[in-house]
Amino acid sequence: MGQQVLNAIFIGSIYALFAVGYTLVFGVLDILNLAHSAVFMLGAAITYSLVVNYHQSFAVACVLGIASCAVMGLVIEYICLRPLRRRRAPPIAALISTIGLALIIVAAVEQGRQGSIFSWLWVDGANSVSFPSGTVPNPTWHVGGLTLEATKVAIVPVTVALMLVLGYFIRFTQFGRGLRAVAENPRAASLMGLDVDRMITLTVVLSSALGGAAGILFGLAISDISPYIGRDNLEIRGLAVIVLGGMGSIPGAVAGGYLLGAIEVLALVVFGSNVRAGVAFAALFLMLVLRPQGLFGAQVHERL
Amino acid sequence: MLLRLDDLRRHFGGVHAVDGVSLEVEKGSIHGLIGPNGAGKTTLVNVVTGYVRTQGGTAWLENDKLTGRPPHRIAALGVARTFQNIRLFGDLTALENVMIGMHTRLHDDTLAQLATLPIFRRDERSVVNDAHKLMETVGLDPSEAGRRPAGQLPYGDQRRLEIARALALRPRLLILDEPAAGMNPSEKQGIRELIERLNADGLTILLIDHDMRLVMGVCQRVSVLNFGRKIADGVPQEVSTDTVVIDAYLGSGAEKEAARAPGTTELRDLERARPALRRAAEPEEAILDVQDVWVSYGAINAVRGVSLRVAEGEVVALIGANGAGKSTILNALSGLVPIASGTAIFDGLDLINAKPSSIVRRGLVQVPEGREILGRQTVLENLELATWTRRDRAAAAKEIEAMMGRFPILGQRRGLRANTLSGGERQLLAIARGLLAKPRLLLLDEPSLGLAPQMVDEVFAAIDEIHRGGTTILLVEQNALRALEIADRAYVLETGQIQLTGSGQDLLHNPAVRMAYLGG
Amino acid sequence: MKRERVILVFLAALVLAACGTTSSSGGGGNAYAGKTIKLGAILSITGAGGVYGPQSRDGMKLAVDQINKSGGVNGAMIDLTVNDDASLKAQSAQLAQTMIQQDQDLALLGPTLSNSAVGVHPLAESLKTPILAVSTTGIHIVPDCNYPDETPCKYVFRDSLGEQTAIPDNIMAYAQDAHPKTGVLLVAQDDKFSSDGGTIVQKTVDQYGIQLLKVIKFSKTEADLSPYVTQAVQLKPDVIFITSLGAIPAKIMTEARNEGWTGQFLGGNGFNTATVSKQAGAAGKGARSASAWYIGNTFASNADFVNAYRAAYSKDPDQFAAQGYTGIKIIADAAKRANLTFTDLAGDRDKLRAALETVNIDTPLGPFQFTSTHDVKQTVWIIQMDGAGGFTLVHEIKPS
Amino acid sequence: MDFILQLVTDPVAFYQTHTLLIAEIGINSILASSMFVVLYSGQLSLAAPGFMAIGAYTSVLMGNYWNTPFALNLLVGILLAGVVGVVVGLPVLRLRGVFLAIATIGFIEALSLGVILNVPITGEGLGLKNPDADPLGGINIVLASLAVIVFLLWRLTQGRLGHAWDAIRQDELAALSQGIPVARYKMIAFVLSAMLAGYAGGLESHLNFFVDPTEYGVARTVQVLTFAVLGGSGNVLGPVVGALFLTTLPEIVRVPNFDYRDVIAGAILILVIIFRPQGIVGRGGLAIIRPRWWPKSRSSASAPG
Repeated sequence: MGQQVLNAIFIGSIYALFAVGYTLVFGVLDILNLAHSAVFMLGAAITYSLVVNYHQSFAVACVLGIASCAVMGLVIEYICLRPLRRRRAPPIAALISTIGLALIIVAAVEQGRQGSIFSWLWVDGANSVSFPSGTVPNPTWHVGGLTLEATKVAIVPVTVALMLVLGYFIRFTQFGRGLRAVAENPRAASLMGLDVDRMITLTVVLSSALGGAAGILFGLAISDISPYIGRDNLEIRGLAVIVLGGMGSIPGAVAGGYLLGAIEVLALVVFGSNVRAGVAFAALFLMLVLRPQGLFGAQVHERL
Repeated sequence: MLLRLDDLRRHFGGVHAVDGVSLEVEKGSIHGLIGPNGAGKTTLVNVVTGYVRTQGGTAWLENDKLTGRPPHRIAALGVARTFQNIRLFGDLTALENVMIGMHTRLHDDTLAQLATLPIFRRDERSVVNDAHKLMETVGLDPSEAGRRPAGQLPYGDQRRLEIARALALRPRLLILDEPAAGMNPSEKQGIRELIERLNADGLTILLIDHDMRLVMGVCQRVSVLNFGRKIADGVPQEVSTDTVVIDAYLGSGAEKEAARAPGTTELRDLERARPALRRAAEPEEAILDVQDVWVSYGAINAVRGVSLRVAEGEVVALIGANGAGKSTILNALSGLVPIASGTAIFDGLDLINAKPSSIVRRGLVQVPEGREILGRQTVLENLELATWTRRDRAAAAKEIEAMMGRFPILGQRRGLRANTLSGGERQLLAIARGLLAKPRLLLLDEPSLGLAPQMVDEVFAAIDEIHRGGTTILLVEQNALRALEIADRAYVLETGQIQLTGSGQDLLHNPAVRMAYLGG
Repeated sequence: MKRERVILVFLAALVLAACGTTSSSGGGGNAYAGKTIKLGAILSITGAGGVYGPQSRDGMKLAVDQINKSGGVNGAMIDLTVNDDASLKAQSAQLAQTMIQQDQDLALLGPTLSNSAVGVHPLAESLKTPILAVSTTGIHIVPDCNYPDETPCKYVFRDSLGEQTAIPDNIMAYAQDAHPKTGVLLVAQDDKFSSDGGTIVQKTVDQYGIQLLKVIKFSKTEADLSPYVTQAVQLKPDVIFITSLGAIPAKIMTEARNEGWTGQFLGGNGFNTATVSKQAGAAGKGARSASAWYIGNTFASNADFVNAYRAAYSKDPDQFAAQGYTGIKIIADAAKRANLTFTDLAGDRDKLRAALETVNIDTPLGPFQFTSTHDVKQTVWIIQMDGAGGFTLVHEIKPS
Repeated sequence: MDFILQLVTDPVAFYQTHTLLIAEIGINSILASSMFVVLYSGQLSLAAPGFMAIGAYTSVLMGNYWNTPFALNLLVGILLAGVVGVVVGLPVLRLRGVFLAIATIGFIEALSLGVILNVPITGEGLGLKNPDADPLGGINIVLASLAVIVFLLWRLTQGRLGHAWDAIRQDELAALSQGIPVARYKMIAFVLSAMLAGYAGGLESHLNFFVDPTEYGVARTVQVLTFAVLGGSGNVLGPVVGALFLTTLPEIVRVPNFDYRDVIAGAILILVIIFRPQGIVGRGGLAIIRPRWWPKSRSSASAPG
């Protein structure tokens, strides 16, 4: 049981990390950036390539990996989002453009094998790989029947720290205020001298960088890096998390992450493994029906 | 009695929006409902029409109990309403909007449609005819306006269209929530005539509006709300002279507003009241120089070749009917809507290619229409955002304090979320925010829109003070009289073009202007 | 384009056939010379199946090159078209139709994934076109390709070792070595491949006296498998059966070892790629599976293949490359003996399928024959991960 | 490339040798129109695959166990989908926008992972074989029913109900003020969409020998949503065009030994949506023939002045 609690916390952290990026963009733009899962994967993939194929130190690889995800954030903004904003497209249009980009990113990694035009990016094709042991020291302790693996244990403080920093950033810094202003009313914000486009760009870049970081941590702790980790394993759960927590709310995303982790493990322990996933989604369903605004979302009622 | 409200109650959290209101609306009458912003008028309407559940008391439409019924049932019972902030089906054509209004009257044609039987065609034809008639009753041209998407109609027409849509229900009671908001006197005159005509055909109307001339002019009875309670109820004369009402709502300047009707000596007093010296001619050196600017929304040219100049230290008013393009000009200057052609230079900055943010940095600041404040953030945060461009935070903080001194009400509310403020307070916040951006030229868009008379006085006092503080002001205002009173010069805009220009005085005197915009 | 080429070939064939008939003394001559044997492969190059498709393709292309360089099939060149079904069963079936009806391929290979195969094979059967499965290992592939309809499919063959053989052999071998008492089965319930394997494990274990303590089902989309592994480990089984493929086996092994479990991993074809062994690393050491092919085999037909493959692609082949390569060799052999007419496609397809039943050649997989049910009849190699991304041979089980 | 070439040079042969592809286009179009119904009534419901699964499993199971005629199986599947639609609709329909979307995703995942994979009769993870399938013969019924469905939906949008949906989509509160029973009409749309999806599912199961439990998940729902959005959901034809475009796209960009189809497909997706944000087919039908005064988009339709 104790081990299961730990498992819940670990996976919860991963969910939270992944979801924060989502929720950040949604909070500001009311847009679901479906390329986020691809960026998440890209962060892990690039870092792996740098370590294994380009023989960089893990630290360097991380920095470069996150940096390239930030750049990918720029791509998302300039190719998928801004043109649609300019054309005053309905938010749902951005769904399509980001799906398109995700398709491209995943395909690029998936087709990255020896002799292909993407071999510089990735050489293991659709295969799943893991960081060679020793990439980072990964001692494992056994305490009172519990297994504590360094890379997993580390995720928790990292997550919490990141969230606190981000929370402070949004709540108290000038930039954070600007962000919230843009989130609430871009028109009014621009009339107060805020450069809305710049704000949005920064948001998407920040969110993508976070996504990349999450991907790296995932690759380390779960020892599974493949073109599909974002899309297959986290995309939908990420959505579930930000809804559970309340769309656009960062503490919400964190709480939602841990909540989903708990629900899933609880479902496993109580109902048995084979219905676990089903139960988790049923819980999500109920959660929405009972409290549509999510844990931290504010009740929204229209003014007539 | 057509409508009978019996001790209705509704509170949101601690706020008693409607606190035991009872009133009766005579069948076939026009009943006015007035009160300061946030007095609970709209909430009351929402309770009656079922949008907000009542927490006590009952509402009767003749023998039908309204309370406890869902909105669409109440509508089907014959209670039609319009909305304070227009809610049309923007993508649908005006005609389609009206046709949807007839929903409850049409028999279900689904099967006929599926089988494509000719029945529905006959049906459709009659529906379309009805819709045409309704649009004509409210003074819209079905063949022209009918084909355009409701969202692209001029503001005034949208208000009329909403009324037509409501009429499509064949209602027993029509509730109009600020139908004349943001209209100039001549348009208001039109609405007034429309209301009277509908009433003459036997329709009972509950009218909510801030315009005393309208309310006092058309209503047989008037009820006054304040803090969710009814503080007065009677024929217009009694109410308008009721001291409680005057203190709570009308305020000092308002009796003249209320009394100002054709043939009063008001204007002459006014001239005596102010110094005769005015600069009329367009200034040589202008801080803002706009030449032959065109702006278009999709297919419509909202602004067609406008040229205007504003010199340092002036107050310049832009007046004109709604849809004349006043706000569009301001938004174009602020860089929110693209300028199709022409030149617009502010203090050497080419406004056509500049980003909104850099325009603000240069000192051209707009206080937008519709109080675009950030409701989810506190008053203080709103003000802090206004100092966004500043490097020196400490100095900014000082100025914010100063600003709160200048508008004490904001000081008291500093910790509150902005969306808890009343309409007037929001407007003051918007203005304060504008000022904190260190404007060299302040664009004010409809500062008195939807405000109770008392508030209007306060806001204009503030504007006057700002001007005396040396800030140049470009003012867009549907309350043309108030605007001209404080303006050095004014431009009269019609359908996107400048028709007249001159000193505030000249325009006050100009019979054409008075006819069109001063309702006298 | 393709169509026109087909028509040309067709006309040419007619002319030649005419000549053949006129010159009675010709004694048949060589109807193959200068002809083209059109083969089509449906493989998953993109999508989840992309783990296997590309290897199969490399193996096939290698075989085609070798055959065509060494004079082709009685002088006829093999023209292989590989089409990617994006791991989608719908695209797979559509491709099958167009390749059979439009491209007029003589025979098909593939598809890569089982859940595509169950759609494609019955289709090929109904269109009377031989199709050879080169990577599908599930149940009901052959002979009852249209299960639950029991009638055996005449046109469907398989050269990939079915889990039905592999898993029981693997369990049997380990049972004889170590006599395990208890086991836990981990199966990805939303993955046909894994579920097939799971069913087989459940059917097999008790005949070797292994008690299945628990069947733990999970979704292949699970990010973190720890909770399941924890559950499994806490039962302290002697054996953990893993029937999944892709990243899952390695993730389970790593986690289980981390949690201090020291028992034996037994699996199926999902283990048989170097990537899995590499991803599992030390945690995978000793994990056993029954493989259709072992890279270390030194008999000529394998050694040559491995060398040729390394030369061509400068990387090691894997089981799927070997099976793809073998697939082409098998069809070539059958085509050689089928004395095709190149004029009547339907007839040729029938001849080819008949010839396929009697294939008997040496392949990288070992001496190769089809069983009466068109399944592979070959030696099974029990291999185990060496903990360093490779495999070592433990047993070899000759076909009964 | 061969693909296009043959389509123009030899359409007959093309049709004969691509019946499976064309049939799939038809199925996807029906799915897309089921998505259209909910979108048109202002509900971002992603439940379609769930109802597909119900339709598919019902009809195949009935066929396998009771050997009942296909038509009957289809019908039962549709009805069952409708019933489930009501049950699911009651709680979720008060949700708006993305919240409804996620709730419906919760539904389909719970259905496929929680139920289908754990009820023995469905064959669980092994999937369900349908030996009676008729891949090559199924196309006619598909195309016929597609035509009928599109026509009926078009009629529906012309009538009282359609206008009400139109109103609800644009402003529920205003619709209420006109006496439109919003809740009931949303429910009608939801159930109708469910039945269409169930029908598509039943048909599809008849075209392939195998019902794959993993095909009724989120990936499918995203695909269907893409059909509707890319095609344009303001007009009945939009989603159908979207389905046609996206289903053929992989074949159009198919080049032998070219492994980067998804890269191209993704790029095309982005380009199309950027240049036609409202979808390939605008609200008033094909955008090319759209009258000048027609609204460009909801947001741009703001009152000047």
